[in-house]
Amino acid sequence: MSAILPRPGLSLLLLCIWLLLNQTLAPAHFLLGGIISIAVPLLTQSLMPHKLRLRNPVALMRLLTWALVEISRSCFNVSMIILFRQREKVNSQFIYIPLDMHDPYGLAMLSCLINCTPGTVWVEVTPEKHELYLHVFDLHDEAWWINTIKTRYEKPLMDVFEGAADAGRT
Amino acid sequence: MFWFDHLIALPILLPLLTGVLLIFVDERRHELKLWLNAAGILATLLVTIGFIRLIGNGHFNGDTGVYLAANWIAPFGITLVIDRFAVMMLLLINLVAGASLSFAYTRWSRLEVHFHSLFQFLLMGINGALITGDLFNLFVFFEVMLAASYGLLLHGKNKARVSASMQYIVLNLVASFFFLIGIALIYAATGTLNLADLARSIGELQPTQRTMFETGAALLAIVFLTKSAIWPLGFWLPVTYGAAAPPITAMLVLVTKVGVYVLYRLWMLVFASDASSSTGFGSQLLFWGGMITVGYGSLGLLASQDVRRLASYSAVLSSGIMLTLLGLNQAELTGAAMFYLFSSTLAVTAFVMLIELMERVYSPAAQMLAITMEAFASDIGAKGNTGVIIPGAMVFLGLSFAFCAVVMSGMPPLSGFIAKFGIVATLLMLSGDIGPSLNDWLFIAALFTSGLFAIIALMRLGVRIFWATGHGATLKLHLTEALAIFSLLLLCVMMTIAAGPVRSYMDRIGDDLSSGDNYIEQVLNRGAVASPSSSGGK
Amino acid sequence: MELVLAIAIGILFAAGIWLVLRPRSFQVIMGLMLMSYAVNLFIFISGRLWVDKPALTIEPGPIDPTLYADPLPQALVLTAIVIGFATTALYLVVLLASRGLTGTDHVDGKEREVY
Amino acid sequence: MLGVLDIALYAAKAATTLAIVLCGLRLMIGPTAQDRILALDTFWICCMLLALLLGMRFSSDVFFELAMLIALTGFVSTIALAKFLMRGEIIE
Amino acid sequence: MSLLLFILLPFIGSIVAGCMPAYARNRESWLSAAIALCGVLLTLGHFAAVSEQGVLRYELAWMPDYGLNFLLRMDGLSWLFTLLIQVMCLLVVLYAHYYMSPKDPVPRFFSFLLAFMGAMQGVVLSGNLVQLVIFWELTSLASFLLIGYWHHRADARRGARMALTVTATGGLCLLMGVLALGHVVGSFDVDVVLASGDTLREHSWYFPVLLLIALGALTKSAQFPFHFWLPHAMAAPTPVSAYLHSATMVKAGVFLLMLLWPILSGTDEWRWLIGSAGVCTLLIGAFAAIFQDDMKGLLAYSTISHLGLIVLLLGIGTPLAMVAAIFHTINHATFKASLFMAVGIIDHESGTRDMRKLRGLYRVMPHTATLAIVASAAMAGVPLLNGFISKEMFFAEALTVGDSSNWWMAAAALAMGIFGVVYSLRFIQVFFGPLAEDLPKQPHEAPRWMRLPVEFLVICCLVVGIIPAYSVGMILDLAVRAVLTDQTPVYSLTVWHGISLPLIMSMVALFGGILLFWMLWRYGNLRQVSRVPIIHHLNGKEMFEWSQLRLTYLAGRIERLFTTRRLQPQLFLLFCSGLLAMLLLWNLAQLWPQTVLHTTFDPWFALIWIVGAGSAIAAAWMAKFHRLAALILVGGTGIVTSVTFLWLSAPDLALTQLMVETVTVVLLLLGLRWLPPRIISIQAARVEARAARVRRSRDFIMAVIGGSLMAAVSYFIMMTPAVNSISDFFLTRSLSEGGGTNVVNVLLVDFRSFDTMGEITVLSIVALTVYALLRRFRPAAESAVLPRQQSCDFDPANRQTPAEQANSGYLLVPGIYLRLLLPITMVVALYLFVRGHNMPGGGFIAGLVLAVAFIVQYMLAGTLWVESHLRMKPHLWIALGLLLVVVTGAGAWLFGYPFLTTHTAHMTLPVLGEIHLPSAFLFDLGVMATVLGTTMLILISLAHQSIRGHRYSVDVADGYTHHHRSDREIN
Amino acid sequence: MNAAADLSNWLIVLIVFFLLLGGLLIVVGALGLLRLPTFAQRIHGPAITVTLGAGSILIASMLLFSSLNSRPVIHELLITLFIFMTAPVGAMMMMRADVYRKLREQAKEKES
Repeated sequence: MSAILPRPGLSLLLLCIWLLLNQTLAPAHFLLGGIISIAVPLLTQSLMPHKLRLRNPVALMRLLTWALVEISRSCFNVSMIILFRQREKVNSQFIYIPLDMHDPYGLAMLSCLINCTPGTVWVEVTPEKHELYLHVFDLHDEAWWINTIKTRYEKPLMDVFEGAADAGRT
Repeated sequence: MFWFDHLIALPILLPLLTGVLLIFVDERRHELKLWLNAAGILATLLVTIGFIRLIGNGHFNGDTGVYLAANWIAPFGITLVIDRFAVMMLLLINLVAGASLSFAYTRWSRLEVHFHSLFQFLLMGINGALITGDLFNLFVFFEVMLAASYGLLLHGKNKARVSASMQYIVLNLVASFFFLIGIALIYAATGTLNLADLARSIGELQPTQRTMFETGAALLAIVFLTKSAIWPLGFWLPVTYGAAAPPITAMLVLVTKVGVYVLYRLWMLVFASDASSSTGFGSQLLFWGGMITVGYGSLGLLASQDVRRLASYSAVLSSGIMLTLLGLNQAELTGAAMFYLFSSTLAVTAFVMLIELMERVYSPAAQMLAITMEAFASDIGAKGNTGVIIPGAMVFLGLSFAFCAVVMSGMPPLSGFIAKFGIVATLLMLSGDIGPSLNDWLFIAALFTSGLFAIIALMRLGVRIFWATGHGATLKLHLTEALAIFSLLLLCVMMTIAAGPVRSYMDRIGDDLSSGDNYIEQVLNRGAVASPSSSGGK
Repeated sequence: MELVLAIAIGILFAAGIWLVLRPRSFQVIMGLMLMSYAVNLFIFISGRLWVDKPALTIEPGPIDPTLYADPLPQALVLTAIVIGFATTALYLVVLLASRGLTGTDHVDGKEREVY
Repeated sequence: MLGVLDIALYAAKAATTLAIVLCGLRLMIGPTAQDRILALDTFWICCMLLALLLGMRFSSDVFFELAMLIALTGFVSTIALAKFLMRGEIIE
Repeated sequence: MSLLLFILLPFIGSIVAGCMPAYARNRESWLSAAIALCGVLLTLGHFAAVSEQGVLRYELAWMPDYGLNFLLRMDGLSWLFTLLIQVMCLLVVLYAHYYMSPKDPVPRFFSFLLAFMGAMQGVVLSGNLVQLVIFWELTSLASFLLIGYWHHRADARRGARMALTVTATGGLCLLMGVLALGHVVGSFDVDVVLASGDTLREHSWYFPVLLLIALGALTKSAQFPFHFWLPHAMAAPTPVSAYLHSATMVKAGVFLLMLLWPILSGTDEWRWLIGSAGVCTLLIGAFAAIFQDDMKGLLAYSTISHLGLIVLLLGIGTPLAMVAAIFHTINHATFKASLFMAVGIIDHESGTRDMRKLRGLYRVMPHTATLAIVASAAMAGVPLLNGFISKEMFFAEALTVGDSSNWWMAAAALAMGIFGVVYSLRFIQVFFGPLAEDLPKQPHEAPRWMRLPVEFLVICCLVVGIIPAYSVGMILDLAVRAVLTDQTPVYSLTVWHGISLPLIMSMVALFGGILLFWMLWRYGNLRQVSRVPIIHHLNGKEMFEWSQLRLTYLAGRIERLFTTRRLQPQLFLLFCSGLLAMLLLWNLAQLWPQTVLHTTFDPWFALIWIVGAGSAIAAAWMAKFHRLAALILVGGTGIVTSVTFLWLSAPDLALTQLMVETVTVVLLLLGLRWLPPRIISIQAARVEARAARVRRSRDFIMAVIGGSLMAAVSYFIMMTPAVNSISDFFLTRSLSEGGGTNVVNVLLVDFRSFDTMGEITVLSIVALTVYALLRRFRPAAESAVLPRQQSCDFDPANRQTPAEQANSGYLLVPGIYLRLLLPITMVVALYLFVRGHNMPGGGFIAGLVLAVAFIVQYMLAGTLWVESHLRMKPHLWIALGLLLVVVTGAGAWLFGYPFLTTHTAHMTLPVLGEIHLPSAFLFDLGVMATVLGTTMLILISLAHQSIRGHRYSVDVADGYTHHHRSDREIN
Repeated sequence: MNAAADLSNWLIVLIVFFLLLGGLLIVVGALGLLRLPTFAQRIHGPAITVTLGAGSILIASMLLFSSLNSRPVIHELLITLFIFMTAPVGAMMMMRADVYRKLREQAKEKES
């Protein structure tokens, strides 16, 4: 199984992409897409050291929907600031947020959410203390941010990627 | 569509295929690479000879073989055209290529990887530029040729070569931009890219379009003149030739000649037919540019202290003479010009290869001796009345040098003399009773003066190299190198002996070029192979 | 519209010329890139200028050529772009080699003696 | 009613163009390299959106591939430049 | 046919001789002697035929269209010269056999000698003027080689160069003259030419022709002012001097004048040109001869003066003068050759030719002395010797010039006679007096056979001098009749004509000469004087060398003035010429009104281009000191360009432009790392300012002009109405016959697939070149140091390898995405490739996208990690791609179609439905593979540099403090 | 806009709304890029453009094409996916480059 399909999820994703690209469900394309989505991972897996384990897709959905709302909200805020507030009133800060999550995919997801949310930009995860180094566009309450990130984002992500077992220790 | 029509594509495909196969061959298997390469050249040569036969036997109607690549009729598809002119050049190119390959065998081809592939690709580019009948395709093949020549120029990289190729590359890139602009202008004016179609449509152009067309043509002319090293645009030539490895320099000489060829082709095809003021203007410009180049080249010859510069200036000189002949704008001269082109190219390439042997014997530093040493040398040195015994390889070297010198300076009896005689005789013949015009006289004078300068320079050099510093010098000469030079010189001798037939064949070229209508007709009326599935264009 | 494009081409070309005439090889390569943009646009407009025409993908059935832009220059531009890319790459590498061998990035391989 | 759509499309196109111009200004004035890189990145995005809008304008999928490709590879030059800035060379 | 032998034998002999080993002296000389002997016999054999038929001809077709055939022709004159050549050759060979030292490489000598003989034969025998010129130049070459035979001696080299330069120049003039002559009379055939003397003399070209031919002849036979090369040619071995420079080669010019005498002579131009040259030469030569100290030098000058005599006779132009000329030619050959040989013997035996040293040789070599004395008596014109008769004829002719009113010719003749006697005496005085002690060698008599040739010649002198009519009468007559056919005069070859003015003159000359010699000897200290009194400072040699040097230096200066080895001026010139070409468009301006507007102004488009142009200008501004910024700005311009393509509904172009843009940026960044830092040093800037300001402003003007011209041109193009182009064809046929809806792509892979083939070949060539160039390339030492960014300690990444950075370091999080993007990008690339034929895309784009996907991996994890996990073989990709393209194209041949003809295979499968597989698809696949391979190869070769750099920096970096790239410079 | 006669008005209204919204957001993002004082702040501007601006345009396009082809046209989702995968990477890299460059400059000032 794993010899042919080392990454089933990836293969599925590729198949979907193929069909989306061709905008068809014709059997010929299923065949072609199938071949491709099996062949490509075989070719590329040697370059992908980290393996993805999805524990809890439902939580992911929930997270995403929440994130969407959050994004639009902060988008509105930032736009307001850009448009109407004079620049020296803006209080931009770098903040450190200690992280417990170690799964690279989890971190990646987190970074995506954070960066896609206007107003926050991910700098890096410090290697020594494993803290998230973050830049906030308009900071009023640092504690609030840390709290939000850890509860709203990190915990669900740990559920999703590292499983509930070790998600408990926060 | 007969079987032999398919041959027309081969001068391009054979080198390409050979080059590709050569990529597969591992670098360590040098012999195999060499043989593959040689086989490719040999095959091309055979095809060329086949063309000569086919044209001679009138297999191509109108003596012009037309090939519709991808089976699209002209002017829509890309056509390849074979006529005597192209065949002659193909012959020359591949002969010289063979020689320079055999010369490069012992040393240069082992220096770096992919020498052989680049060599074949260069041939592909040159052959393509010779036989294509489409303006933009010409550009593409020029780029193939140039890219390969960059690669070969950089071959065996050292300081001089790299900085020389910087110059060469930048100049050629800018020239290529001009090329593209020119093509765009011509397309904007005429709405076609096919040479024959251009020649046909030039008659019925509106004034606006005509102006645009002429501008484009002028830009193209600049490009080709740069390639053929006309005076203010040809300074790259001595630098480049001075730096490149000798067999590569031989190939670069060919590249220069391709520029001349294309000029002749386009000029004779498109402009010779139409008699507008701009044509006259252009030919005047060409003539004077050529004259200046001749002067520049001969002065350079006289002034040059080392062998390489001498070789490059003689190349400049020969293309200057070709350009002037074109500028005289008489199609009957083409035969003489072709003969001259042949013999001078052979001689210069052979000379270029000799350079390395000379440098092998005498350090270049020794060549940089001031000429005063020869001029006012008091009778120092050994005085005894016994000569120095010259080793055999040196005899070969000296003799080939003498041959080259004789051909390059147009001294009797070798082909150089025949060529110059042919030019002057034709000029006088054409002038009839009224006698040649002032321009003709000027050109003749330039021809003779340049010959004299060449004699002086070459003699000085030969005396200095072979007589003044030749004490017990020994030369390691490999058979292949000797073979290369020998064959080239042999060709010169054969051209001398068979001067009559060769010259008359060249004159046929002149006739072909002067009757452009035949070319146009053959290309445009060529029908495609009808296919069962589709009709019309296919 | 024509005027805008013409001026644009002119400016690109001017910048290109200026840079190509500079002594530093990096400037030259920048100039070459700019010039190639200009030249590509120039080829493109040699089929005249058409806006609000559909792109050159045709539906089956009879075609009215007047509805479409001129495809040939586009093909030429594509080829030109590729060749330009290739030569730029080559020039860049030669530039590096020359810088490595001669120790300077002057186009002549040696600094111009100041007098 | 369709006229409204046309107007809206034109407005969107205008807006995108305006955005492009703003990015261009930032691109030119800099002042630091990372500003320019950021401007370039945004530039790419705007191009993609422009492609989408044109696709809607001509109601043809032709422009879709373009937009998708920009979305997929537009960031490459960004990260290359950023890494050069960060590490001094992009392939170590 | 037999005439051919005269030419072939020597040349064959020369080749054979050249191939012989160096020690084979006997074989050599026997061979040469045999050949010469055959020649002599052949010549004698032809006597009858020539005397009967007058002219023998032999013709071979060579270049008939140009009236240039290989034509041999023998009449009396050429027979005479043939005889001269052959006999002399025989004697000289015999002589040389003893003369040349055993250590000499004689093969070279003899082969050159025989070659010369062949060439000389060619000159006298050719019945075609162009052919004559050919052989003429060959004699010059041969003499060059023979003079330079002892090329380790500087004087030999110089003499050879001088001789060749002068004679070859003359040869060129001769050629031109001959061509002009041929044009006038319509043929190069000597007989035709000789027949049409009047047409020539009437023709307006007469004088130029005469001048050019005369230049040829005079240079060859060393006439004033070209005489200076002959004395220097004496550096040759004595046999050569005897053969070439007294008997034969120098006579070639005379021969030519004799040959063309019938058509050229008889005009005032002829008389003045030839006559005056003769007189000057005669006097100068004779006068200079007196004051030589080298015996050969003396003989050389006397040769000059005797040649002058002959030329003068020809110039006088009366038939009798012609007779005298021919007769004297024979006589001079005989006595001068014998004298040379005698000198050779003396030189050979006593080791010197210096007349200041030599004395009293009679005691040790009586035979040689006697011979030499007799021969020089003949030279002096003593009665009962052949010189006397011809000289008397000369006096007679000199008297007839004009009438008594101008006596100067006679005076000149008399002076020449007197001088002749003087230098003859000077010559023979070496034999008298006590024997000199301080000679290099102890002189003794020469071997028997070495003297034989001399003896033979001297006997000839005597015989001819005593019984001229019976000895040379017939030969002379033959030659004379050949030249002046019907106007042959009556002349008597007798010693005694009774007391006549010529006789008195020669007596006066004889005794006056003796007197003058005695006076010079006694008071003039002739013995020690070593330079010619009055005329020493018109020294031909000095002038020659001086002019050569001047010429060279002048040429050098001009060449340096009009050339450049630097790039920028060349580019400037190139642009100038381009702009000039564009100025041709000026008259488009009149056609302004009839232009049409296709489009309406669009402010947004203008806005975009404000950005594009602005960033272009900014890039131009910053490219020197802020490379990165310039790069980014150029990227911005590129994007604007592709937006333009997009705007003008050319998505393919936009796509390609963007992808190429991306790859180029990566490429340049890879290169940027190795460029040297550029930090403005105020001082340098100030110093440069003066020179640079001019340059900058110049370039700026050029840029502005060029840009505006380009703008104008493109505006005009867009304004002029579109012509009906070939593009409609493509639109209509694209789907129906090209089988694709995307016209541009169909153009690329079908209509103009040949272009595409060439294009990917260019790519492959470049990639291979880059690989070959960078394969063993070491980056420059100072640039190999780590970038500043990697040498600061607070960046954790600097403590990690690239792989660690990617797998656990700061690149971990981005890496997730980048690695996930690889397969996705591959799928997209495949999609683009498949759809390319109908939608924008195609093989090229797909290849680029793939390449970008891989490059991203390299950027992420570094070269080493990627290549340890995935081996890609770019060479293979390139080769396979090209191969696929070629094979696909050639596949059309199987169906009898031309190369690259596309063919679409339609098949219907049960489940999958109908499937179209055009062969263009395979072609496109090849394109994709090639593009992928090339891009990867280029980028990877560049990337490997930095590995090498790192490895290298370890060795060099320590202690190497070098601010790599200051940050001020980046932004 | 051809062959689009059968678009229902509420759909058009929807599309128009998203188009205008998108355009507005795009401009705002670019404006932020232009007028914010420091890089660290400027980088927040484009985030708007990238996320919601692009998003709404994509939605508009999806709606439009779906209604034109009278079948769900959802391949704009791909673009969304790609954007969400690539935008963060770019942002992270740029931000980190900025941060460390600032650090280097401070270090340099300390030296001198």
